[in-house]
Amino acid sequence: MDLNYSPEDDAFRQQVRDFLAANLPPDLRRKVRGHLRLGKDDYVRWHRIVAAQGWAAPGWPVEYGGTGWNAVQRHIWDEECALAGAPPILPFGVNMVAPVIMAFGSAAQKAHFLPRILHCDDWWCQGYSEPGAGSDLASLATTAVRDGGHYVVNGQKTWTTLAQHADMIFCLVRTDPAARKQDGISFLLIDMKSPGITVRPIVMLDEEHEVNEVFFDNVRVPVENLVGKENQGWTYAKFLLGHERTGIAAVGRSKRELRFLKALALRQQLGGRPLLDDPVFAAKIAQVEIELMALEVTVLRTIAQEDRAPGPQASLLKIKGTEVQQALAELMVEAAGPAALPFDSALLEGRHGIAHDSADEMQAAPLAAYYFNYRKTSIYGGSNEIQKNIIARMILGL
Amino acid sequence: MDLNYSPEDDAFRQQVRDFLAANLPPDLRRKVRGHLRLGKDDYVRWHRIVAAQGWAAPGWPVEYGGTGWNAVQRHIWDEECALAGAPPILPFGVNMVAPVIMAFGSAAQKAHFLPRILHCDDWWCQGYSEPGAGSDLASLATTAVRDGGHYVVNGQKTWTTLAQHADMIFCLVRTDPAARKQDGISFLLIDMKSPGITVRPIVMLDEEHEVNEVFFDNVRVPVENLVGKENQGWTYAKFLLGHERTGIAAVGRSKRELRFLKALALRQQLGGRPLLDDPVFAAKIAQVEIELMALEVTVLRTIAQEDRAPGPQASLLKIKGTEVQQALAELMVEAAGPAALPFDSALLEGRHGIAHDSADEMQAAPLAAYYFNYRKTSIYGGSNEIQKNIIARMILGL
Amino acid sequence: MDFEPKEEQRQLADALRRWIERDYGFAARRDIIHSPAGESPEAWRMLVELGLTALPVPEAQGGFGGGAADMFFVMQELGRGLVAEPYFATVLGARVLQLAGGQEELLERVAAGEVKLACALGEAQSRHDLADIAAKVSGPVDAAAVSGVKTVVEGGGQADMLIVSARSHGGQRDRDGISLLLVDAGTSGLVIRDGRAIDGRRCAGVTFDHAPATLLGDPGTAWPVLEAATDWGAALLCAEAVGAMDALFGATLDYLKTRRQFGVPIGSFQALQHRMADMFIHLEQARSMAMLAAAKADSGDAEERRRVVSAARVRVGEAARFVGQQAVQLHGGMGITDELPAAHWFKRLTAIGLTLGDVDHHLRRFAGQPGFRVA
Amino acid sequence: MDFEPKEEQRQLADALRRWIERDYGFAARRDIIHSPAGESPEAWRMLVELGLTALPVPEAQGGFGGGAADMFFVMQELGRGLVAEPYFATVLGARVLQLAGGQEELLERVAAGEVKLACALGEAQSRHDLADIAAKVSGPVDAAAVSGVKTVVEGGGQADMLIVSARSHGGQRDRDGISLLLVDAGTSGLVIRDGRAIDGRRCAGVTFDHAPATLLGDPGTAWPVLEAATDWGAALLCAEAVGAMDALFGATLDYLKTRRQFGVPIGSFQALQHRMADMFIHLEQARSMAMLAAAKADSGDAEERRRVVSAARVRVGEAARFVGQQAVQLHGGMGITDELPAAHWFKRLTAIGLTLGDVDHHLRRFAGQPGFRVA
Repeated sequence: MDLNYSPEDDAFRQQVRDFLAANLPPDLRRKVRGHLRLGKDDYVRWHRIVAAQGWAAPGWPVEYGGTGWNAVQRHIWDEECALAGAPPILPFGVNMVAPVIMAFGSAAQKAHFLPRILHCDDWWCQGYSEPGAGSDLASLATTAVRDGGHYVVNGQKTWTTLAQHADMIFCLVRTDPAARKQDGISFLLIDMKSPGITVRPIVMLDEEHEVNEVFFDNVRVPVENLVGKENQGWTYAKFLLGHERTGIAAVGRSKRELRFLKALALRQQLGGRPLLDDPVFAAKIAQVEIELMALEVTVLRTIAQEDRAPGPQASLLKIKGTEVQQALAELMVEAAGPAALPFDSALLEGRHGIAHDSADEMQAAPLAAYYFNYRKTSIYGGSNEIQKNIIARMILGL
Repeated sequence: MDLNYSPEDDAFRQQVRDFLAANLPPDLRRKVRGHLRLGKDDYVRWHRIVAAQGWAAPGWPVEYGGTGWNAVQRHIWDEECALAGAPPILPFGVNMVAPVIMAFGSAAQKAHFLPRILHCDDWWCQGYSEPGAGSDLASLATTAVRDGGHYVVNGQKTWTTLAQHADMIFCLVRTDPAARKQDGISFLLIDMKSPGITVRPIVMLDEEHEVNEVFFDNVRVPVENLVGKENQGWTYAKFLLGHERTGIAAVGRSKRELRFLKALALRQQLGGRPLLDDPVFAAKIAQVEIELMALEVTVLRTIAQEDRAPGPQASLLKIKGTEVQQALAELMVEAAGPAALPFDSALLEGRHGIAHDSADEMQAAPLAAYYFNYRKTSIYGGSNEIQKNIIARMILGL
Repeated sequence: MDFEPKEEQRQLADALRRWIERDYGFAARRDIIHSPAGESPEAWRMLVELGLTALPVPEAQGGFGGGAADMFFVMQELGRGLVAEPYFATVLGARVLQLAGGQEELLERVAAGEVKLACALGEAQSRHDLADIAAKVSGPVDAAAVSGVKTVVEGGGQADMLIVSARSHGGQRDRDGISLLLVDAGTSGLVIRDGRAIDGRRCAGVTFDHAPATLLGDPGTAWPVLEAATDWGAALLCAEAVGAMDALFGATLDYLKTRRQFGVPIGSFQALQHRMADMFIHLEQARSMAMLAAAKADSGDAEERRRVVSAARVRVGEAARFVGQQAVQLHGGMGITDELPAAHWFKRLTAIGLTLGDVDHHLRRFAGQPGFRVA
Repeated sequence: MDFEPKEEQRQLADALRRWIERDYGFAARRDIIHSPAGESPEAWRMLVELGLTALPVPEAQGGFGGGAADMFFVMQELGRGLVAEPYFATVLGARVLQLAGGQEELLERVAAGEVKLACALGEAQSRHDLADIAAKVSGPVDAAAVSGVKTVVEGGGQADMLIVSARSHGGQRDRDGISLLLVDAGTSGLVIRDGRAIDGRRCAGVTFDHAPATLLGDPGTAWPVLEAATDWGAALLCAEAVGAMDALFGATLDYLKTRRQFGVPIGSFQALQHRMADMFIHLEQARSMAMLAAAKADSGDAEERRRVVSAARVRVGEAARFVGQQAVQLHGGMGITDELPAAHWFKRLTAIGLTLGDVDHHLRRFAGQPGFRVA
């Protein structure tokens, strides 16, 4: 048992820090740290900076543009990016559709799509959920009917994150309505500019336009855009679910938010002393900090099984990771107190709407929206209830 | 909306207090308040004092020896007895078998058993649970086969509280093995001195002999001891479940324990000040106190529906009542700290085994056993999980 | 003992609910809270017509002299209906006026619905401690002026008159030295920055720069009035929260019965059933405490009032957090869209939890009462 | 980074587990803890034979020089097997001796299993604050004596030598002025009241009345040693708790798969499945922290050691409470009988939670480290 990073790991971490110090634009860092909203340009700009360094897809095999880092190095990279306040590299291209294309796609698909994903030439979104198929994903109803060299797609996807920016969508569609529900599903890549696609915004409780409904009305998709074999899509989707998921614990991001929370609680006062010195509030922060320490070790234990997929263990990381994130967001609102009440959407979008009286007010204004937004984390990506079902069945054998 | 007791209620409360001040023996009060164990004599002595006053069965109709009190008065009586540290009047006779006998029993049964219950001439115990029939009570397997003027009973009951003292047991037994499981059950009254009955102690985690297994080996029970009709026992058992259950919230007892906890936390020190002044510990006590305040109002709301049976609402009272009781017990152990570690069974039984250094040590010594013992409360009487099933089904319609 | 509404309480609540269902539905409310004004003159007129502005005002000033128990049933309906008009700000102000005395004419106009009030009590540094006041009173008693910055003033941009707390003397967190003053919203020396709050209501930052003001009571002695009035307001918020929770719980129960996954209603899953049972228990315990707070909020026994109101805020706040978060969770993705009322009840419950003291504030206050240490 | 035991760690743990399964099963243990002595000479002999008393002792004193990480795997097995012998008391004493220095010969005898130790640190008023010491040192440095009353001394009645904390100077809760002393259990001026503890182990009250004692280190300077040794002990208790939880969780899982009600295994009920998932998460998070504590418990960086050990005690303590209570609950009536091991793991976990600081104590200590306030 040895819980220390190696000297090589430490050196690597320093290299990452140097890169971030030199290359992360201060305006992006400020937005991320201040809980403001990122626009398409923000994501793309950062992705391309990282891609220019050759680090945009650390999890990929080297031949496709991966970095050759081991699991600990990938963890260090993720952690340092999050700590520095870098925007995330969105997962839909790099971590979701790319591994499926690599494993099951045609040579042409690999040659065309993978470099474009690596360099963020295409913005991808994920077409899985439907109004009637949420937790029960396999009951999806969007159909794709073969018509010569095309599939004709009809139906509706929902909760499609940032589809309003997307060039491409990867979809699970039903190609065999007669088969058992998991068996008739195919995996299609669809150009978002195709005629017949309509994107309708879903405004969320924080009034952000983050997700969408995507409607397909006789959308013609070339058969070349089928990944792998027809009716095998469920297998590919499940392959993806078992893939790299320690990142879901978001330890680095939560460490950054913990720092924000403590800084806030040092500025806020209770009885003339910093709120952080109040024994009751300090105990709450300490409890989350300790949970996060434990989670970090649990992540490292998972990683230490070097390159074995974490499998159902990922459910634990997802549950705890989201619980910690939600607890931090909630404590920020609590620390801000009434100052969290005003809702300033202009500020959230990076504009200056209302004249704020102080920097403190500006720091407090986004927090309630952030708290509301983060309620999604225990719902998306397989709700935490579904994750518990998975633990009970796959790990405990119940 | 008016949440105050009436002047009549207040006068009644004073009358009860006067009775308790004059009649509750100090040694019993000391045992109850100090979390020591009560023996058979303790229960019987107090029951007979109360019976002499005519108050042993406030819930009974006046013609059988009830008091004619309304629901609020019965609540005041229960609360004041608990606050004063009176031993409980055990429910098995007065509150469990008696109402069934009154509603469904023969004239002879009423004439014989009810006065004996009222005056504690018979000690009753309850023969419901079996090793294979806990939450799923209706799957019970103890059989009663008619043989002339007798039933011959074979099988086993378990978790039989204080059966070692019992003169009588009321049992659910299977009289028709062919019927649907709820339909073949009968309600029998059995003399514990009958040949063929063996009582085996089950020692609990606090090393108390509180419950038992009761074995029936060809026990002959006169048919006169069948209550109501053969194979209708399940109906009678359910009738009992719907009966008076606001007492299950144990508000009075928890108020007494809250006082004990505060007194303990005033004596215990943290950093040179009373533990009760520590903000973190004070917040925990305050939270339980507030939960108890809320529970008391919830009980009063239930009672205010004067003499309507609380029905599934009782499940809420059972869950919250036991949660509050368990939280108080746990906080006592926490307040006592290491002083709760020694286990002194002689002291618990009212003898003086080890020489204790101080009154504080003697107050702390029973607390861990009390905490362990009270884990039962969320298990017995229909586990809290079963109560939630009842709420979901009966109140919420899920 | 009686936990049911009296006949006139029931009638008023029913009338209010019918109006909300007819004219203040989800879509109508959405238009109002996204309008530039952020409030609806028609809705206000209706609240006045129903007698709601007159309800808590003494009969001598043309009101109905209703107590907190009467307000309980009104606030419950307003919470259920997510009514976003500046009603609470106005009646809280009326309560201050009544307790402080000497503004009978103004109270009459409030009762008649002619004047809206707002209470400018909090400051940037004060969080939940309303005695933490940096704003200052200057000038002679009969020509006072107020200077300072008040933050998060509910309805501050909609009010005709502001009630302001400011310091006549003493240190920044002293209870001695606090004054309450009345300031005309149209007066000089006043800058009001109106904005939306997270629950769709309006709140404002208000800067006072030697704004002419009328003292309510003797200078520096207002703490007991301020505390009693905000306790009364806190009890009303408990009632509103119970109404909101009740409606949110009902909507969630409906959702569980209709939403199907894996071929069955999701309400058939035991884990969700038990969650609903837990929410039900929270709701009933919160309802009990909100009733108790309503019964004691205008009590003359200040310690008993403080104890019960703070206990209710704690218990209702805990329930609001649990019921709110879990209702959203059980709604799945639908729970976190702006398109269903669920999220709006959740946001209102969150906002209530940040108004007039959070759970920790009231837990500390409860444990700080002298009676708490008596075993 | 490596979370697996080294080969020799694994071998020792395996040997220990095999012995427990063979000779220290549930029935055998029951006889031992209910025997008048409360311990088993045969069991002790076996622990010595396996090298457990030598494990934490430096090689120079005939030990194996094992660190907290080595002890982790041993303590985990002892927790799993509910071994009630006074082993922890002895190795905690050995850690004190090692850190204090100057008792090499005695350490050799401890390593050889010839001497059992106990640490008399707590007093009636001190609760979890081991600096709260009323016991006094008197006499010259080379002929010291101790007077005072120590409570809840684990293994105090079984030990050959007692290590006692007492005050040479300073106020009752000062960290300055604390001394550690060695007292022969057979010496004059000593009254030991041996009794059972709630987990079946032995603990004693010990009264010292001018008992002859040997100072460990300079008078009044022992706090750093006392704190470092008890942190090391606290890390060991985390490992033991994880072993106990692991076993209790496994037993509960088996019970859910075999116990049938309503015609199905009760493990098929989703509410119970989710409870088990929650327990699993607690267990894994606790295991992570126990490992981290083992890695840092003998660290030279005292603040890092304090921070990590207290964090581990908090997280393991919370897990122990949840897993313990829920395991008992899920066992139903069977969980609260003396007849199944479930209740015994629960009781041991409860006792661990009261030893060397409870969750709140360590939470306060964690938040009190200077680094906690650095954002």
